[in-house]
Amino acid sequence: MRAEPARSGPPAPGRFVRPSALSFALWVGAAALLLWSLQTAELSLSRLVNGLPQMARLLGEMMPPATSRLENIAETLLDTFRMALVGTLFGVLLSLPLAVAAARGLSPARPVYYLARALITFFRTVPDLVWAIFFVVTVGLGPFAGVLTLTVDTMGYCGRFFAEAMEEVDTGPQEALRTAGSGRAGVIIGAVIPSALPSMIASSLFALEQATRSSVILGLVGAGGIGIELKASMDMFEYDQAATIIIAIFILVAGVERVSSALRARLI
Amino acid sequence: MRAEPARSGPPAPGRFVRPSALSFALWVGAAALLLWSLQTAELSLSRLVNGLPQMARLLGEMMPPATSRLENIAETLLDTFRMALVGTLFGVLLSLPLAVAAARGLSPARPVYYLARALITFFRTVPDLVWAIFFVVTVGLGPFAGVLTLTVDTMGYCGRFFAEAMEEVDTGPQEALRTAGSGRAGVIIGAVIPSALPSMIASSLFALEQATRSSVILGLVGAGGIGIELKASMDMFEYDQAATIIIAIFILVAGVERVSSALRARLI
Amino acid sequence: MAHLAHQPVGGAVDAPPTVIPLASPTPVLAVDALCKRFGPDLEVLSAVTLSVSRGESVAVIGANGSGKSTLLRCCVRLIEPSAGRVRILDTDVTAARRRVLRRVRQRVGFVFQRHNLVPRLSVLSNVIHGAMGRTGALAWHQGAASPAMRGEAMHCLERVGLAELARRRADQLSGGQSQRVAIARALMQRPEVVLADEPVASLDPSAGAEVMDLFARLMRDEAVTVVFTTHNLEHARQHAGRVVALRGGRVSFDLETARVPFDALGDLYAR
Amino acid sequence: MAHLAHQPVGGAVDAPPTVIPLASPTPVLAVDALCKRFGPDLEVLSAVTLSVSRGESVAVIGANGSGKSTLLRCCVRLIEPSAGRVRILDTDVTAARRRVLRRVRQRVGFVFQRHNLVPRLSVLSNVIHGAMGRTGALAWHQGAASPAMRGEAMHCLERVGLAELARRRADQLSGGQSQRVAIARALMQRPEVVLADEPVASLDPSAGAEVMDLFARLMRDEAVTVVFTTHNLEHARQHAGRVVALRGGRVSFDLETARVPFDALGDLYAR
Amino acid sequence: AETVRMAVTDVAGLEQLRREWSAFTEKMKEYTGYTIEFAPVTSRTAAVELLRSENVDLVLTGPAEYVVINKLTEAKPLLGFSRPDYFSGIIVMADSGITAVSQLEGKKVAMGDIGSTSSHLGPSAVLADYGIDPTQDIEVIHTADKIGYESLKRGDVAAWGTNYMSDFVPLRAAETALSPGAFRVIARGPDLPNDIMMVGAHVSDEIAETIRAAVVEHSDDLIHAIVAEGGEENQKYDGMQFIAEVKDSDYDYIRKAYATIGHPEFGEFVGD
Ligand SMILES: Nc1ncnc2c1ncn2[C@@H]1O[C@H](COP(=O)(O)OP(=O)(O)OP(=O)(O)O)[C@@H](O)[C@H]1O
Ligand SMILES: Nc1ncnc2c1ncn2[C@@H]1O[C@H](COP(=O)(O)OP(=O)(O)OP(=O)(O)O)[C@@H](O)[C@H]1O
Ligand SMILES: [Mg+2]
Ligand SMILES: [Mg+2]
Repeated sequence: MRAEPARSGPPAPGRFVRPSALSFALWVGAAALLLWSLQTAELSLSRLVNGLPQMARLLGEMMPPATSRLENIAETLLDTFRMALVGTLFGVLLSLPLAVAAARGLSPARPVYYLARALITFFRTVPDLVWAIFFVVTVGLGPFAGVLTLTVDTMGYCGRFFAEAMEEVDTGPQEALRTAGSGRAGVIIGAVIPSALPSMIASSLFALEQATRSSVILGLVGAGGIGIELKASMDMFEYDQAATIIIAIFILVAGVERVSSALRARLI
Repeated sequence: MRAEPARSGPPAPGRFVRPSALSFALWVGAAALLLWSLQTAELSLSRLVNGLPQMARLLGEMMPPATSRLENIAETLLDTFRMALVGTLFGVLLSLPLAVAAARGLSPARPVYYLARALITFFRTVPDLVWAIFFVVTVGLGPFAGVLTLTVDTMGYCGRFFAEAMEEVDTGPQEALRTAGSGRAGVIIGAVIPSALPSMIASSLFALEQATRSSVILGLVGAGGIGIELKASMDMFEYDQAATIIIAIFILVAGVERVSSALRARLI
Repeated sequence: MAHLAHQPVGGAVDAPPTVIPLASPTPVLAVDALCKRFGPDLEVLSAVTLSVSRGESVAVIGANGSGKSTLLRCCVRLIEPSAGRVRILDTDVTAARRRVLRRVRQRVGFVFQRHNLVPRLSVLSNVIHGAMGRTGALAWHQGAASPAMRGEAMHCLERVGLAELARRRADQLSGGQSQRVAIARALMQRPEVVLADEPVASLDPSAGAEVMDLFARLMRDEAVTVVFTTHNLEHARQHAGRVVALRGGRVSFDLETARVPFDALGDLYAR
Repeated sequence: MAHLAHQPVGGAVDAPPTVIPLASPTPVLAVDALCKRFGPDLEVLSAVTLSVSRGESVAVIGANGSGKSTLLRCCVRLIEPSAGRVRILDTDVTAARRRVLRRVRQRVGFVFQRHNLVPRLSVLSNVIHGAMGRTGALAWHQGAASPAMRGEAMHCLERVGLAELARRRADQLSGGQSQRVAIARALMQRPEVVLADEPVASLDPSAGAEVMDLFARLMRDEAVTVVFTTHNLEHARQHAGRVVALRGGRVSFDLETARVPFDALGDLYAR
Repeated sequence: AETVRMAVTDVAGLEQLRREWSAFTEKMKEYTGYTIEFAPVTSRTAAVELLRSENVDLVLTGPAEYVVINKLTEAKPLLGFSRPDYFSGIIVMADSGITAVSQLEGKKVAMGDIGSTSSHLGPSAVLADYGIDPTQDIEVIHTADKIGYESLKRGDVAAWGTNYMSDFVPLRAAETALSPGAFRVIARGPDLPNDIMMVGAHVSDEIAETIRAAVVEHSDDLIHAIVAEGGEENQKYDGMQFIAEVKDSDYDYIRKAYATIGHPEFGEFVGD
């Protein structure tokens, strides 16, 4: 670069926009809450470092992973994955209209927006156990109840993230379609979804992965699943067995993630 | 519109790009897996519909929500939220560099990318219970162990979604900064993060919300929390009490979501 | 004639006959006292009044930031005007409910300054999007469109000279190619009015001339009304019947092309 | 002279002295047999050879899709060339490792056809980004930059006539304003070479002339080398010392401006 | 003063204590001079590891956990904590035609969490006593109490093995559609061994003795702190009692149950 004498123009505007009194108060409040929270957390680096040998011991007990029931585990994992697949599929399909209703700018009306948002939040807030109870009394024990629970879970997650992905996309193409006289459906399918697709794929496959991992629910409704196997291993202190199951899940999850990544890479 | 006789140009290209043999095989395989999975799910609409009265009965048991311990619940919820806040904060801060390493196009090298991805997946795959045990033997009972568990949870989630948000943003501004001779750090802080920010805020506040909801973890490490209250209510069959707790969590979660939405609306 | 640039002249609906002989009694596009403010102290359009008759061709000129794009966008309510009225094709756009607005927009082809193609879809799909107003959401993708629509879209692409790129993803086009796809999409609407925001800014001279000729043919053969903004005064001179000049959000002049002082527009563009 | 448009003439490094007298022995920018293919059967640049000396001003012209943007982007390796070499300021860009590449890029101001501003940051922050190469990541936001840098950025903005918009968010600019911010950002780099891709396409006539004058002043006063693409032949004629014409990814001609047959370029733009 | 860290795992009947334990710890401080840091830990795995890593000194836990902790750590029993009517039952619907445990063969039976004393080990031991191998002859579904109960009513499971007093009775009492006579208990086990307070191997005998002495001496006071402070609703836990001496062999029933559910490593009788 040349050592050009830096000439200066007219005075630059202020470094920061002066916040309004309200937002200033909000920021201060947030900072105070944070500080107060940090206190309760009883953070201590020395405790963390001193405890590391204990962690190593525990890790040692997980090694080497038990290989005795490998086949069994693989089979259970596949079963779990299949149920997760169905639950997620339904969840994703149902999330699409819900997300449209919950996306600012796409939602047909203000009340619909708030209703859809509340519904999605509700799906997420009610714990899995409660959903599991609901669905067991409704459809009885078995995979169906598990699938329904996973569906609701997925809707609570995908509904929200689909909506946010749709809110975030560039509005240019949407404007173009709207000015061409297209209706809401056309704008969504023609401009919003193609743009939001990579993000939506990521969310969907995350939901699938999540459903597989959190499959303890399936156990609750009597549909078996890898989750209950893992829990049993931990409860019975068979750490090496647990390690094997975790590794198996890891491989599956990493696989799903690679699929997600490959699909997205094609699109981005 | 005018009834203009539609004139036709040269022949249009094929409706669909012919898939390669490999991707055709993959699609067929995926479809087969899906069909097979649908079978095991034992779906039955009639069972669902017939069971609805049962669900209504159960819902009745939750009504009206108990108000006796409202104050207590609010306090516990606030405590939980504060721990969640700290855990999420650390998780988000640690996720940032991890996400950069795990973002295609920003990661310094291929092996780093795979390593970071694997680490993030690992954080997510190892169940909360295992993390909780690890940390509780390392730092002892109490909020600190809970915060560490939540931190790892958040990293497993935010690490991934930050990375994907960074991958998805428009590359134009990044190119501009790179051609201006900026290094990786400059490109990330100057172009990538400002563009990915709405999505990152959504992910972070979702992680916060998730940490509050899934605070059963805190119970695992003896740090109390609303999760354990809810579990106790359910275990004691105090469904009206459980309903109150769920509603309280709902209000908090909806609040966090409104904050997320407001922050994002300012940015988008 | 440089004074013209300073004092708004004619074209206002309240005193049109003296200055511009309107071709038909009911204008295709009538903008009346349109104002647009972004925030409290940023008035981008101030009482813009304008009237365009069927088959007319109007060039809107003005310095960067003078409000040309904002004016066009307000006309189809992509931007909600702060005050004033817009009528297009006998419909009060500013007061229109959603369904009515949709019907008007369908008849107005809009070419965006930034093109606004859907980046991940093919060029052909993007062009077919223009038909969405009349055929519904099925036109979202070339694979789902009817053969007739696909043929028509290819015809539109051919008119802008891009038929051979039909299959290309829209984000892999050069600047000029993407602009021409945007024009083809507007043609696909079978528009009665075309509002084009710098439609030839990225085009090479010959492609630019072709597009301007295309607009001229549309006007002549199909009585399409064309309002376009441009920084190319040569285009304004050759292809517009009338020139509207904006300066700081106000109509600086509104004259038949023959009477525009093209050599003395310094004031219009002065900062 | 229309035949010129058909057969590549001169400018190739292997036979330069006969056609173009190079001003200095080591060219500032030397492109040698550059090829770029997108996919197996889409060759966008075919053996482009070009050499630009210090203080020269070169206009690159050509039809839409002829490869102008691709050429400029290959020069700074925003696009990885398929074959051939590029040297800028004595550095082999095509072979450069990351650190070296960064150092070269720092010295080259690039103006993008699509402007490529960071939409959510202020105009001033976007301009300050130009300084990132020399001052590091701190220049990411105007609030973090040093007073000197902020002053310099305001100066750059003033040069393109936008000082009063320093605070505006970049996505709230008009087309021409955003283009001028992109130019200011390139100036902020204190560049030795400017590669500008249609830098005045969205500018009004007077702003366009000002920017071209600005480039001329940079060349004269600071020996900055400017390569710009344009569809405005008038600009090429007035402001370029040399004109390089691309046709279908090949150099159609490479001539001193005085010898360019501006009135017979039909073939260059023919489809 | 010394601080004693105490973890409480999932001891049925102590929920109120978990919510509001300040009364109990204050009393303990008063009687022992030790500050008791008191924390409920929902996972027994965590509790065991806490003891092993010397992060807690005392664990108050159930019989199943005791057997495990006793096996995996050097921790010693300190005090017993007896509760009335603590036993498991196998419950079927009265109109199901099932009257004997043997009829359950090949059917589904709902139980609670794996390793839970009263809703997994207890029922399994009962079944085994009647000649049904819970790992082979029936399909066990581990689920939440409420789900087990509802599934039983729906007929999705043939029987439900659970804690009779604290799980089944409250649910039956809240039942509106069915009368109590709609259910039938086809088998019940013996009263299960006491809940137990264990002391880690790293804790000095002095501390352990001080605590034991205080608890034994002020037994009524402490129970009052647990039960009465919880309010009206908690009176049903009245009748708890601290037991000063704990015999390890009391827990052999649980050990046998572990063997029954396929975990013989916890089934070996200590001393055999
Ligand atoms: N969303 C917005 N918020 C604030 N100001 C805006 C916004 N959009 C446009 N403006 C301002 O309004 C003015 C007019 O913009 P407009 O895009 O209409 O200009 P234009 O005449 O089309 O200019 P150009 O020739 O550069 O395209 C400009 O000064 C611009 O900065
Ligand atoms: N990523 C890509 N993939 C495939 N083809 C591309 C890609 N980018 C550009 N092209 C094609 O390369 C050719 C040259 O593009 P380029 O952008 O260099 O043209 P240009 O000369 O700058 O045109 P314009 O004047 O329209 O800006 C065009 O035909 C374009 O469609
Ligand atoms: Mg404009
Ligand atoms: Mg270009």
